[in-house]
Amino acid sequence: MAIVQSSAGGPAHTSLPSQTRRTLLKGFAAAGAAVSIGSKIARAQGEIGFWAQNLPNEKLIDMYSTILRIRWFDRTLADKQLSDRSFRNLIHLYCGQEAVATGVCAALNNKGPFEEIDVIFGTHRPTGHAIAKGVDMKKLAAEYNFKATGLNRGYAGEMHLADKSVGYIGADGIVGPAAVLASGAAFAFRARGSKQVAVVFGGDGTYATAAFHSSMNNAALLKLPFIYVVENNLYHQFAHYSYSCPMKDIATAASMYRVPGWVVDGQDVTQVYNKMKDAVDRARAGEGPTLIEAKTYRYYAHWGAPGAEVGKLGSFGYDPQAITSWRPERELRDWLQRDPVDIARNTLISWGVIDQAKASAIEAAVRQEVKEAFDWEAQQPLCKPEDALKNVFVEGTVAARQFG
Amino acid sequence: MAIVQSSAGGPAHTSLPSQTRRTLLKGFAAAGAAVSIGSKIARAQGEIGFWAQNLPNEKLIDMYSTILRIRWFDRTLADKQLSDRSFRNLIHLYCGQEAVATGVCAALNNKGPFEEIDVIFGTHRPTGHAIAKGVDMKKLAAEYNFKATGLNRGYAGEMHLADKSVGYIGADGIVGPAAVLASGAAFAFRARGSKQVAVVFGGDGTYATAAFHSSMNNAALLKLPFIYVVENNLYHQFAHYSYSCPMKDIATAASMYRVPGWVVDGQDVTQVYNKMKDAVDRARAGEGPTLIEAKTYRYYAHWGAPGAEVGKLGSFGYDPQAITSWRPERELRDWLQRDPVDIARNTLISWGVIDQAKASAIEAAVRQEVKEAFDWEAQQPLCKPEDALKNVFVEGTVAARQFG
Amino acid sequence: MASKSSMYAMYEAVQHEMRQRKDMTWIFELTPAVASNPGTPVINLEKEFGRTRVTNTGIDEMWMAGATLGAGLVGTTAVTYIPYQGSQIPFEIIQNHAGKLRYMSGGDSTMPVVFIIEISGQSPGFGGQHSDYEADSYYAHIPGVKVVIPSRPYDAKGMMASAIRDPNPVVYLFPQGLRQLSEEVPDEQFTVPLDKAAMRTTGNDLTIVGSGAGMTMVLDATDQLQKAGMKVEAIDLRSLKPMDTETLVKSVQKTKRLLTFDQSYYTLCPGAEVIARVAENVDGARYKRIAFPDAPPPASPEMFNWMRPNAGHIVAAAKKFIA
Amino acid sequence: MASKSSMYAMYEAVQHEMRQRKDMTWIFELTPAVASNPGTPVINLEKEFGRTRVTNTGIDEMWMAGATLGAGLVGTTAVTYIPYQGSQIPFEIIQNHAGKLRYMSGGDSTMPVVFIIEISGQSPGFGGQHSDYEADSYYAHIPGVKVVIPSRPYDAKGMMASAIRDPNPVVYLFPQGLRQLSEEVPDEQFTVPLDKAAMRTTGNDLTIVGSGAGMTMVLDATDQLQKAGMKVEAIDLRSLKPMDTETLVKSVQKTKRLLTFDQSYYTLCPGAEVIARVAENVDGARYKRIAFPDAPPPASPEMFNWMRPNAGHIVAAAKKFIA
Ligand SMILES: Cc1ncc(C[n+]2csc(CCOP(=O)(O)OP(=O)(O)O)c2C)c(N)n1
Ligand SMILES: Cc1ncc(C[n+]2csc(CCOP(=O)(O)OP(=O)(O)O)c2C)c(N)n1
Ligand SMILES: [Mg+2]
Ligand SMILES: [Mg+2]
Repeated sequence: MAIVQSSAGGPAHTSLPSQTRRTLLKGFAAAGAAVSIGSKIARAQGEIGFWAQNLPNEKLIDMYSTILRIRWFDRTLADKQLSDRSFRNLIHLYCGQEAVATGVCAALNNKGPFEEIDVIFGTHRPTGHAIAKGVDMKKLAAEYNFKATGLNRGYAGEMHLADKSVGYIGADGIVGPAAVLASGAAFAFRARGSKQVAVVFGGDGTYATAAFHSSMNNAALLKLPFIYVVENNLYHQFAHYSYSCPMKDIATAASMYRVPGWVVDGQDVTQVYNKMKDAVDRARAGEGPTLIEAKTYRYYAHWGAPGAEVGKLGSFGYDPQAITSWRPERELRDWLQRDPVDIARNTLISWGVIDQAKASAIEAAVRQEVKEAFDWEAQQPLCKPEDALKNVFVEGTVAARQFG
Repeated sequence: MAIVQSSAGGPAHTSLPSQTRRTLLKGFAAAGAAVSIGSKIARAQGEIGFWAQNLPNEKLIDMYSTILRIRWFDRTLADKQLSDRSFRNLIHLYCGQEAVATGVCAALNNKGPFEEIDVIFGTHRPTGHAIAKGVDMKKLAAEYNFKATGLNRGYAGEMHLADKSVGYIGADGIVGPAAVLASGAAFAFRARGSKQVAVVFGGDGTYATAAFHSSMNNAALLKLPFIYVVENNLYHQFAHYSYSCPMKDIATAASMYRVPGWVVDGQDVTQVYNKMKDAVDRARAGEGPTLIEAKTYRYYAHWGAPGAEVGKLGSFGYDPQAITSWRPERELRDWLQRDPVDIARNTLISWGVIDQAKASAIEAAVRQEVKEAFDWEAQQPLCKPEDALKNVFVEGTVAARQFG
Repeated sequence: MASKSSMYAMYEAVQHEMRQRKDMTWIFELTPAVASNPGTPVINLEKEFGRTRVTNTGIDEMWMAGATLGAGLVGTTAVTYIPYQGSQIPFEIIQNHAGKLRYMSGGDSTMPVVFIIEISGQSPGFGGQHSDYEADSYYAHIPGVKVVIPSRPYDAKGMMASAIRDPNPVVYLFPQGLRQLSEEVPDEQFTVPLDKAAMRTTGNDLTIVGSGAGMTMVLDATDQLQKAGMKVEAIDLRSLKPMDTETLVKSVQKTKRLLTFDQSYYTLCPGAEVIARVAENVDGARYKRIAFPDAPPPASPEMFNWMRPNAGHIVAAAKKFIA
Repeated sequence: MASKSSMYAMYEAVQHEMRQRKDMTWIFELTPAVASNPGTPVINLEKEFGRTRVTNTGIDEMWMAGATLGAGLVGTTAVTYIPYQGSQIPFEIIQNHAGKLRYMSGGDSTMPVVFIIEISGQSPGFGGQHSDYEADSYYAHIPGVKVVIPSRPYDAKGMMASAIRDPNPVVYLFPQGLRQLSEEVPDEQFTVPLDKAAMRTTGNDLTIVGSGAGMTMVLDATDQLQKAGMKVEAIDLRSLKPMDTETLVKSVQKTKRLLTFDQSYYTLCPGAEVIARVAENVDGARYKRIAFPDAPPPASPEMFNWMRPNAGHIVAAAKKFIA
């Protein structure tokens, strides 16, 4: 548990509503303890930026709304999986990690021609990455239920989402390779002299894969505009990350490649944004790659919502898949004390960006937006079977072979 | 060329014959500068062992003879490639690196039942590894010329040698994977509670492969009796290792895995032995893996003897393959100043183990031994074509399919 | 004797051999080294044999296969269970090392190892990388490894026992479609040969050849066809390499009609090899192939279920064939 | 117009396309980005286009292929040259990502990339891992990638031009046996289709089908057989996926005799797919396969040269066939 305490060491009271800027700053300090190594490396490079404090109110409100969209979208998925057989989603829920995707994408260009926007490569746990990058929730809901009008016309389902129009190159169901692909995108950006940045989200599980060494080493050698965001939620499937990685902070691995490796409190969107902005600035300035390890946690099981209850956040119950699960219930309860939604809301309130009433109004609007997305999805048509022979290649269709 | 100077920084006079123990120790000190990081890590662990000084004379003489066997065996191969079409060897020459294989294997158990001896996994540059581990030179010469009585019956040629009887699990023509296999051997040793140690030799080129991360990470996680010997001869094929690796000393990569990484002067057999003995002791004591980076150099081209002359050591001339070669002639001349044969001979003489006359007698005997190996080889029969269908599986033969 | 799932039956074979061989190892990843089955004792390899013999580390299938091979090279019988998501990641280790080291060393190296390579269950909804059934052909083209694929719990146990005892590297393909199957399987250890196809039914009208998870559909269709009065010879390949040519040729010499069924992609599916071997040896026979189209599996159940070969496809094709 | 080696002809196509596309990239490893040929200007991609577009790093073929794919995904035309020693290391990247990302994204992703996968020259002396000819079947079973293999300098250039312009990922198999071949190749850019087999000779007695480096032996044997009065239809597959079934079927409908020739291992060699496709569509034809046995290549020249399929084997088999 040492890892958990030190990475989520922020005091529980940071999530109390009646919080003032002063106590919040204490909160940062405490969380700071968690990110010691990361921020030491950062300071050594003179990076003391606390950029979030200078963001315009709309942007801060937008970040808060994004966190809420991800939260309510996935809570809806969880509830539907438990209660609504008409919705056929097979899903790895992102709840608990919202501040990571939101803080990361808030520091990127997400609008504009494909030749100019920044790109992200995601994982099998895609809702947060997709929504934070700007994917339309209606199409997302439809894709999760395999509809012909879904984001990817029903071909993708959950694990293979992609939306070029917002620079979401996509989810990938295989753990690891996306990092190599992302470093290749960065290679292309450098070759064409563009200022674009390529980001890969990878779980703590990706550290052990060949792709980790390959992408970090080559991005370092070629000084590529590449950012590796490790979402360390402590588990790969049912195994604690200490089974996969010999050190406490995966970020320290970056130093081997002479690349900055920063640990950040993944539950606090402003801290994630601060570090990400430094990394993006480095990349655009041609200073090469950065690795950011966000300490975070998933509230549900590795896959789906076993052990969860409709209307309640998180899986506390038994997960039939987790025969060798090492996830103690109290670990989850600890993390719930530092919920990314609460932290973001309290930050904005304490900064005087919004008040409690406005916060509630925003949340109500987001929940309505999510509801409309799923209502829309419910009206959408199923896929035409024969379409399965399309999209193998850009042109034409392949032959049916199942009939002999 | 900073890398070269700092890694081969030993003064040229260490290779002068009239050398005394005192000036030799200066030599160590100077070479010490080259291995700063490695030895700092070592000292931090209280490993100040200068074990070679305590070895019995026979052992020291045996190490010197082994270096000479490798040297003259490969010089013979080089000369034959240039002059004797009846000898059909296709070879990556080891000359210049003799002290690495010799010092490493001198610290291992090379005799005894297969369940007890230490094992090594080698590379496509195998002569040194094979001879140092104890492979018979006659069978080796016959294998290199594809004879039915060769070490591997003519199936292996150069790049796939193996000799279980001495724990030489074998050469492998693919750069990288052998490290993973070796860590698996170490895993088996731990599982069966044996004190055996598994060693992999890997060139500087192996650092960039997936196998490097995979073998180091898993050996560290499971504390395996595994030793990764990086023979950094500065080049992978025609590219300097700085194209492949972002740091000066590959050994520093070990720290990422919380594994000791030591740099050693690969031209000095006693220094290689010292570090290797520390690593072997760690492994047998259950303290886990070690990475040793030996700074060394190959005197010939990457492959074969282009640009060499019969009777002369090293390739100074044009290598038709090396369209983008970065190997300057003066770099080679520098390294020849710190020749592993000279250094070993001078050490033994200055230690009073042998005198100049004895040294010459040993060398003459080795050259005779090598000559006899090749004379024997010349008498050996060629392979029977149909035998090509054997040894695919332990039992039986596979069907011929080339006749239709 | 009790009804056992394929998974449980396979683990029974492994448990038995690990009890015989004190140094035998098992490397797993996300598939716990545990199998349970109604009415039989839980098998927990990790608990019974300890973490030094039964281990999981990170997500690194290349290491799982390479370490298993390395263990075999130093005399340890070793098995690894590669999940389908990583089923092609150790490909080069098996193709260039497991398949070649014995031959290249002129017989010096021995590798008593088993690579259990999962093949996905082809379930609708998971999409391209998690519903694919394709590893069979990739691995069967490799020389120097035996490539087998059980189709039922009995063979899952018997072939695993044989694979572990075989001194050669064995790729044991384990299709997740089998997970649902249960049948009576003896408690004591027994072996099933690694080089013999199994004749599941005999008949003179038509030969149908399949393997692995596809056999369920083949047998279901055969049943329907027999009921319709057609005499079908249903053959389960069981071993893709070596392939039991004799059994195939004998059957088609009799029936003169060969229909192959694969869940693998059409181009270079196992059925292509079956047809080629028979066509080289039998004159005047006729041939048909049913396979998954040359496309990745789509996520949408509507598209996937239409595309995936099934028993109905076999019945229809067989009737056309005979007519 | 001048006589050019396959390597040079291929580099000519690359150079031309890189001049058109200012962002196109080339990742190499140990094969310098340089081609020279008597009487024609040296092509040095690295010098002409600079290190940010033409680059080499360490020994990491997975990165070479994965980075090339990633570049394609963000709109850059990208090519990588994978040496034969690493030809299976990027397998999973091509199988699970290049082949599936467009389909899985419902058409959202486009990958205008070319993976040049070298196949060894099958030279005696190098042994199991450096004389093998096997990648053709592994890659041809993958859906979603086009898999082509030239057999002569003219096609090496024309098919590379087509591959670079094709918006789909293309696996361009490049057998080192071709390095020795030279022929007249136009200086200006031209294309050769990626989905059509080439009829090298026509005749009614026998159809011989080969591909890649094997075509040299096929044409040599065809020559001898024609001289002996046998009318041979020699077909060069050129594209393994998609495979030009129509050309194959038409030919065997006429000749009723099909002999396939592969340097790849017998089991699941391209010839197996050729025979299966024809056998499904032609009745009463006869079939024979010549291929490398299911064994790694031995180092010994005596063993290797006996084992490796050659023109003599074709001539002998053809005569038995007709007799
Ligand atoms: C190469 C590979 N091996 C195994 C799997 C099966 N798998 C899916 S998710 C997962 C765990 C991933 O853990 P992590 O990277 O930490 O991401 P998280 O699930 O925690 O978000 C595994 C092992 C896979 N998808 N790919
Ligand atoms: C995976 C792989 N890629 C490429 C090659 C071709 N190759 C053979 S040796 C070599 C260079 C190896 O360099 P290094 O590891 O430093 O060993 P050295 O030759 O210097 O002894 C290369 C690239 C190979 N054998 N394997
Ligand atoms: Mg995780
Ligand atoms: Mg080297």
